[in-house]
Amino acid sequence: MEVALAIVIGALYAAGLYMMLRRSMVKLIAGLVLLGYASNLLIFVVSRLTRASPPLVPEGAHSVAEPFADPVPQALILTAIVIGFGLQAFALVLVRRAFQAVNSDDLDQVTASDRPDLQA
Amino acid sequence: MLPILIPFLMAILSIINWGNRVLHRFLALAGSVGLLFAALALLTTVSEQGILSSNTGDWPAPFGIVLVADLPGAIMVLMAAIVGLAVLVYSTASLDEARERFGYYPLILILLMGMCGAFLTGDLFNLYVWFEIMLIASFALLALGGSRAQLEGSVKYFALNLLVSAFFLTGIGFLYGMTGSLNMAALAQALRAAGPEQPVTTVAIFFMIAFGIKAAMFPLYFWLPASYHTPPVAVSAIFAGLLTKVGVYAMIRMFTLLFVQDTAWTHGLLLVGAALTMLSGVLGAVARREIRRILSFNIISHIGYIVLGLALYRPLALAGAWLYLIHHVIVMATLFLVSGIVQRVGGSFRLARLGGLYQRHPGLALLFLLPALALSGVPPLSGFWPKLVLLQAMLQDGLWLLAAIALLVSLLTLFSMMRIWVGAFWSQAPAGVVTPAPMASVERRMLYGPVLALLALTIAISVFSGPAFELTQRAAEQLLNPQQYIVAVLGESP
Amino acid sequence: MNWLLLHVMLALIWAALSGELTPVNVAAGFVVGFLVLLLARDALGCQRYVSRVPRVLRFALYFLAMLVQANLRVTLEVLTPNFKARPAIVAVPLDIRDEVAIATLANLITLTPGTLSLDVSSDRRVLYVHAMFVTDVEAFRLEIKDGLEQRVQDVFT
Amino acid sequence: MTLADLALYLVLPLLGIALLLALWRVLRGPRTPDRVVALDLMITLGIGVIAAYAIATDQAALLDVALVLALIAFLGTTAFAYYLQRRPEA
Amino acid sequence: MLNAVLAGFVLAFAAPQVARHLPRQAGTIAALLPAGIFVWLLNQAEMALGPGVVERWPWSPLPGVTLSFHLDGLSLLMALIISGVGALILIYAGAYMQGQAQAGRLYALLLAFMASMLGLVLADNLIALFIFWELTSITSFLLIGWHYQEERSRAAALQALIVTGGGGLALLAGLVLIGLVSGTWEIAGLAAQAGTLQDSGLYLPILLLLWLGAASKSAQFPFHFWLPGAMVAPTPVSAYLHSATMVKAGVYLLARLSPALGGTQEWSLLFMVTGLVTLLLGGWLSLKQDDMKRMLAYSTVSSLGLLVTLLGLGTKLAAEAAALYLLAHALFKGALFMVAGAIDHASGTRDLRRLRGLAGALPTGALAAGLAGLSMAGIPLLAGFAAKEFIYEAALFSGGSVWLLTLLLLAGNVAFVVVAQQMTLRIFSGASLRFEHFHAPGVGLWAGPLVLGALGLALGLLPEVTATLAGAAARAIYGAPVTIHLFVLPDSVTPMLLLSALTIVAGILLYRRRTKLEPWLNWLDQGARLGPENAFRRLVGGLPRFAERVTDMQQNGRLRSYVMWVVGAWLLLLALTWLLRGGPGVPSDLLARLADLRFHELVLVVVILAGLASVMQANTLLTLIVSLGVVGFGTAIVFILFGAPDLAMTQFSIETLGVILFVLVLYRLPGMVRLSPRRTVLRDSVVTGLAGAVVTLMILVITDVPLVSPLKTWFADASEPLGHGHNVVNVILVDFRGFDTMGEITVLGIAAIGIFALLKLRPGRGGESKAGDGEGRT
Amino acid sequence: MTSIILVVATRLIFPLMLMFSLFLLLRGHDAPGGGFVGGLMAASAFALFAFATSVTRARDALRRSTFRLIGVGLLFAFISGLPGLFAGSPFLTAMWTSAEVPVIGKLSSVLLFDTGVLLVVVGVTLTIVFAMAEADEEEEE
Amino acid sequence: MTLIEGLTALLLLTGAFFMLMGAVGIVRMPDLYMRMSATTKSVTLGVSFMLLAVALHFNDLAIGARALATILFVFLTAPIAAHMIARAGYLRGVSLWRGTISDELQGRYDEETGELSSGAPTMAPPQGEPED
Ligand code: NA
Ligand code: NA
Repeated sequence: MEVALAIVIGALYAAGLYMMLRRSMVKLIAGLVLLGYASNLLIFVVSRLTRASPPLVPEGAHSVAEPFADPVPQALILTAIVIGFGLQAFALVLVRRAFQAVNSDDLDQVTASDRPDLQA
Repeated sequence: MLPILIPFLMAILSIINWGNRVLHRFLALAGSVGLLFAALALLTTVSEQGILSSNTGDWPAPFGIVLVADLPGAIMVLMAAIVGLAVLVYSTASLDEARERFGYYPLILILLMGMCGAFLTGDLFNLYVWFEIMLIASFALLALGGSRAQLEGSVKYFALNLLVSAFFLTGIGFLYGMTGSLNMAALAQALRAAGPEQPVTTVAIFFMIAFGIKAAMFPLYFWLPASYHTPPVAVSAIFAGLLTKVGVYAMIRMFTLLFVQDTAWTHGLLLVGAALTMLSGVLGAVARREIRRILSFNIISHIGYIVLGLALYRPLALAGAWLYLIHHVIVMATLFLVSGIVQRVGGSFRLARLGGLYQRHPGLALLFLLPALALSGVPPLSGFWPKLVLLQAMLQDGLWLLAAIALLVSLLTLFSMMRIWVGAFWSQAPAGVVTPAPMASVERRMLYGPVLALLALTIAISVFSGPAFELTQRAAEQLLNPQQYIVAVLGESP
Repeated sequence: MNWLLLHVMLALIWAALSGELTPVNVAAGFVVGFLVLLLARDALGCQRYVSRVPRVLRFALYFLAMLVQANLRVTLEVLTPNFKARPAIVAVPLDIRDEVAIATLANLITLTPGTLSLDVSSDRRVLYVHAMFVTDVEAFRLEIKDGLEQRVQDVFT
Repeated sequence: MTLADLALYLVLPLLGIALLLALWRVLRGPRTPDRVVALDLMITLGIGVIAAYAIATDQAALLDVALVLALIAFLGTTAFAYYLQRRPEA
Repeated sequence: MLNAVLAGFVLAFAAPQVARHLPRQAGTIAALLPAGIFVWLLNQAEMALGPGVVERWPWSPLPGVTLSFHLDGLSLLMALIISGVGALILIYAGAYMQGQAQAGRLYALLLAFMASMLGLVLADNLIALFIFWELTSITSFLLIGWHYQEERSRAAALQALIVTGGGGLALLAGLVLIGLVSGTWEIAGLAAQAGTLQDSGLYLPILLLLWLGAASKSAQFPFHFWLPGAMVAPTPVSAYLHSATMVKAGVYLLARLSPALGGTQEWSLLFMVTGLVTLLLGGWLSLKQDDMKRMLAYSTVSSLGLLVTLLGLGTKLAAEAAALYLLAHALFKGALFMVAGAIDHASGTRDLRRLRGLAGALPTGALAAGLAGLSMAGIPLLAGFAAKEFIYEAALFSGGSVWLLTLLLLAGNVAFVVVAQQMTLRIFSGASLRFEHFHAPGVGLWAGPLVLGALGLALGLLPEVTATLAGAAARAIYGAPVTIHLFVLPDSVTPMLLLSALTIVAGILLYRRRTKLEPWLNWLDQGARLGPENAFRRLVGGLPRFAERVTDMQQNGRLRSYVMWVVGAWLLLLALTWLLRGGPGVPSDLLARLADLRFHELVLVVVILAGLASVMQANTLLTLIVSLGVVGFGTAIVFILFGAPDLAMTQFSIETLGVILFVLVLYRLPGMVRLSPRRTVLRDSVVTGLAGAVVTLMILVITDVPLVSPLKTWFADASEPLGHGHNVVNVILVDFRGFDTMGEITVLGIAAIGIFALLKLRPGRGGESKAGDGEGRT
Repeated sequence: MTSIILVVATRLIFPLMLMFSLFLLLRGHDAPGGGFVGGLMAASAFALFAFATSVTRARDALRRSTFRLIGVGLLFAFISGLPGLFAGSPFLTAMWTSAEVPVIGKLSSVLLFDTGVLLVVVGVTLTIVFAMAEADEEEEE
Repeated sequence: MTLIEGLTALLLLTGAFFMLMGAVGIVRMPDLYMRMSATTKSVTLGVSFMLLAVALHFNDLAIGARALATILFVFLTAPIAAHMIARAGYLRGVSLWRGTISDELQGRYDEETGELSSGAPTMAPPQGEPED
């Protein structure tokens, strides 16, 4: 499964970046979301996969019996997911406000802050 | 610990008492004063006792999250505290009521907390968390107010900075997948022991890109000039002074502690990057005709200088880089704050619409001129010393072209800054520009006070460049002797 | 509802007495508990509860049967190559007035043979239902009214 | 054949095929409500997958996920519906 | 000496206050400081002429930096000029600026400049010297831009700053190289390292860098143009900075370093050629100027060229000549500038064509100008005469192409004679003109030129004093003991005397026929002056345009182009690394590793990939959201299958919440733009496909070897006994790595604040704009 | 445009979700769950309530300002780190009481921390959802 | 194989079968409403069977309770979700299959207020619209 997931992750990266290269603000966010999935899955896979053995200490035991899934990447991904959620939520609202300001979803219209001299 | 907790607590209290402007102001000022004292105490302790490390939750390293205060970190915490305080005082006079009501102060506090966390953490993933804290706080500060320019700038800022997050996380994943560690000291050990089958250098490239974007290196800096000139000046100031430095700081950490397997290659790449960054940044500064945009591009070119110090990878250069870092934090913050006053008294940031300030506000002229010259590296001001040190380092290594570029950049910086001087202070204001109402004395005090304080600090660094250099030299030694760091974190016998 | 609580307690006690809190034991506990309540209904004054339990159970069984039947029919429809379906949207006038009852009815309709509650009119007098197998609209209306609506009304009174 | 094998080699593939069918509808549409329904179906199928997988691997802890999934999926579908009916016709 | 320098800076800050309270006397009061320094210097003269006075201040541990001063013959001569002329200039400025509001600022800047210049000549440390060097550039910049309301002034100031500042940076590099090569940063110790320096492979670069610094500062060809331009400054400034002192800094530097670096062929060639070209160019261009100040400025350029030639020559005689000329020139040129200023002040014009017969109206001026002019022309009895004698002597005994050199020097000196006549005969003689608003200048404006002119005479009459002073300087330049023998009047006819006479005669003839030279001079002007200046103008003017083009090309406002830069840079770096440093390796047994894939897992992979394809194809918002949902759902199922129920839960919940937000926020947006042409799509696909492949490869390589994670086992063992929890992930989250979680919820909290503010705080709803609130663009 | 069917169902689902949220919080230390998912569950409950009725009513049902929830949640997390600090250990050192409370289990600073997480998540999610829904309504006018 | 195990297997298989049928339904049915009719039921039933199987398999109160709770939730939410989507679809004008024999909802919605009347139709039927 590692191989298959490696391909999936590569595809996620590719698709995420591809979406970021589009002109639409909404697609931009979609791209960021995909990159989020990609990096989370990557951490998960790179830390090696273990089928179906969550890192739970059985009742009465003091430790988890091998084999079990590495809990560390899980904790990291959890944090990353949540943080990513906060950022994405903000980004969404930002895009909508930007849309209202520019009156377009086209990122190529969002140029005023770089090219001052065009406006002066 | 305290540098993180003090602003955090004040921010929490502010959020609980949402909407109470006066209380927010008070909490923010109290928090930043507290932060300043804590930072001073930390620096003193670290300077006297060496590297400190504290295990959060009392879990032993490398299992729990470790906070490590070495000299480089402690110095940066102090910088954050200083600029934070100055900006907050300035904000009390410069900020509109609406922004104050909508959480400006807690956001700044959290930003400061995030920086201190990033400077102090000894855990790679925790560093990511601090980065995100800073990122979200800076998003919010950047967009707070919601003018079109702000929103447009924010879109680019967030898009490219989220790209950083992806790269950073990917890099962390790779490192964990190779070593099973997150603790930076443990990672350093593991990577030193890593066999040739481990693609360490490739992973280093991921981090180089991630922090290259953060630090605003060529060709990854585009978000910066697109956004830094859009928010209120106080926000610009703290961004300009501190935020990009966190990226540089992280870059230096990574490439002194973790990725030193193939310095000839990685640091060579950084060297090229630094040179291109300097050049393209300063060209941008020359191209623009709006004060904050010029300053923004100058941030980039000078980031190049700092990275250069890292890329040369020797004690002298790193000491110079760190001195440059200190100088640049303060001077950039000063210049942005001054640009705010210029806008306040002149009515604009655009050179074409400014003029005559030399005559009407000679004091302000001096307040601009000194940091501007310092930024350009005019001796004996603060920017000169690190430039001198770096120049020596470059010439010692026989990097003629690089030295030439560095000097050219220095000249062009001067040129760009003097264009501001000529355009805003010397030239006549165009007809039809309405002069804004004069300032009340409280406003004046709150605006000029922080600028004067920062300027005094600039001059202090200029005059006492010696002690400052000694300090950064020690900091550089710590950076180049990771063993110290590793022992401080993991104990004598890891 | 106090009686339900008592019933649950009885079931749990039974399960505990049997030594292990397993679903099977709890289920047995419920049966036993019902018997106890049935026997003691005059003493306790829980006649209404006791009489309602079978009605609810009966309803549940009826419903389950319909559900299975519906599924089989849909399965058949899904698997056969050409559609025999005659779909329609039918307005079913409502007699029940209680909000909860209406909602329950609507949901049950959705869950049963080829039907789907679309909406309730703003004055809550008509339920609009989409159905897959309608030969006669009026017959369908009656089927709903006499079947499900009636039973729901029983349970809710 | 043990129960676990049954779940793993018969039930899960069945559900997998079901998932693919639902996916086809998600991709095919034609209208947004169709996609939403199909996505909702996929989530419910997910609950089934969890149940089967819990039996196959003897991991009861997975059931909590199923519960969360059931509750949360409903909210998502509601939100979609909320949107679908609010958006002006055009 | 530190005190003297510091006093200058401190007083500079006080000057505006003084000027506010005592507007009339401020200039004179300010002059007290240089006067005091002058007296102190005279006091120290004996020591300075002997062993020299050294002062060392421990200042900085920065490599190479000490604050050390050294007063020897050369620095004494310069310091005396600086403080002496400085005192006179301040008095002059007091009169010149009478009644002007900003006079205080001028005094301040002049004092600051004086202090910088003093520091420059007294410094004994290479870096310290450079610091003062740059300070003179900055003060000069501010002084040239004095009439900042005028575009001309601003441009001239910027021009001077860029030229001298750029040169300064080259100098810095040169100085650092000197320090690195020689191992010493103290100038006094450099001479001992002359061998090391001159044998070093870096000698030539050092020389060239030095040349850049000195030539730009001392207005040598091709950097000479900034100096005439600088004449837009008030006359006191021109007289002080741009004739007597600052422009000598480059010359001083060469003089100072010639013991260590001079004496080689490269040195001579470089500086003699530069000096001679400048001498002739400046001298002959001065002939066609109608503006008094510009004429003097060109003449100054020429004089500086002369000095550089002498230093390039590097003989003992040349050193003597240079020292003498340095002194004489400071006196007569300073005086002439001040005369020009006084005339301008009185008549309102500096145009030579409009000035005639002023002797009657300005007798004192005529006297001062006469004295200075005679010295300049090299008439016996005056300081300039002796200097010219030595110059010719140095040329005649130079040992190289004697006649060529002599001829060229003669040609240059002739021009000085012409200028001297212009400043005396042409203005003061003849029938007097009438001026509308003529007011005779007071004593303050005449004191300076008169004193300087008289000093020129005095030094001519007191040859011992002159010889001692110049001799000590020459010693420092030559690097070996030097004794100068001077006479009041020549006692025999020497070749030098004949050449002097020839110079004067030729000068007089040329003055009479100067109009005939006009076309020829115009050609010279076009080629030599406007050439470099135009090049500079084009450079400085074109630079912003070029910068703008480059910047706009990169900073084009299109986010996708920025993203492309990032991805491109990343791939490029990886490609380079893999090509030049070896790739990440090749994963082994891919097929074997792929074989354990189960059917439901394959289904999952298909689901995710199909979702992805749908995301990329989506052209409506909702399709996009639903497709994203599919991908997220698939990810969550992966978490379930591989033992991460907590992750799956969180992923599902976040996913759903994300959908809700997406829908709530975006549903008002119209359909998405789909504008990319096929080529862009293709390019993007290739690039991003490569990026994805890189990631895939990295994962495969890294997972190829087993991972031994100390963390994994430690957490699994510690969770229950130490963390009191059975769910290891949760224990990590809230306890082992609770700090992360604290950060995580902080992020969430801040996101909420940000979103709230974004939605509720709109422009126009907030308060009014305050400082730095952004330009009111909406 | 609300549906009576949804409104009625919400009355039942809302408390169930809240209950399940607490369940996830308390059991999180031993089984999948925890403050974060618990918080999301609680927030979902209120969000559902808002969809079924209105934001105003949902706000009323919450009875606290969302910012206060965030602040208090963060404060909980902060305070949970203090006991260790006062006891001379580093920040966030876990403190467990020996008292076993029924249902909840052992009281600890860790539970306080997780509760803080829950409150923050609820506050944040609802701040966002409410603000968006309100902005939406505003724009509709 | 014990009785319990056999029952579990049966439930599991039946459940999976019904779920598959639901998926087939959503692919095969010609319009939105019929798709929903086909899937909501079978999937609800299928998932319930599977959860029952889980409860039986583990035979643990806590697990069983959670399985039952999940079933309860599914039963509670599935029809509501279906109703919400179907209604939204109708409001957006998702057209009915051409074989539909009658539409008594036609024209009952007030476009202005969104009120749904119980009386006679007053307005034109909603038209199918192109892909949204
Ligand atoms: Na800009
Ligand atoms: Na201007």
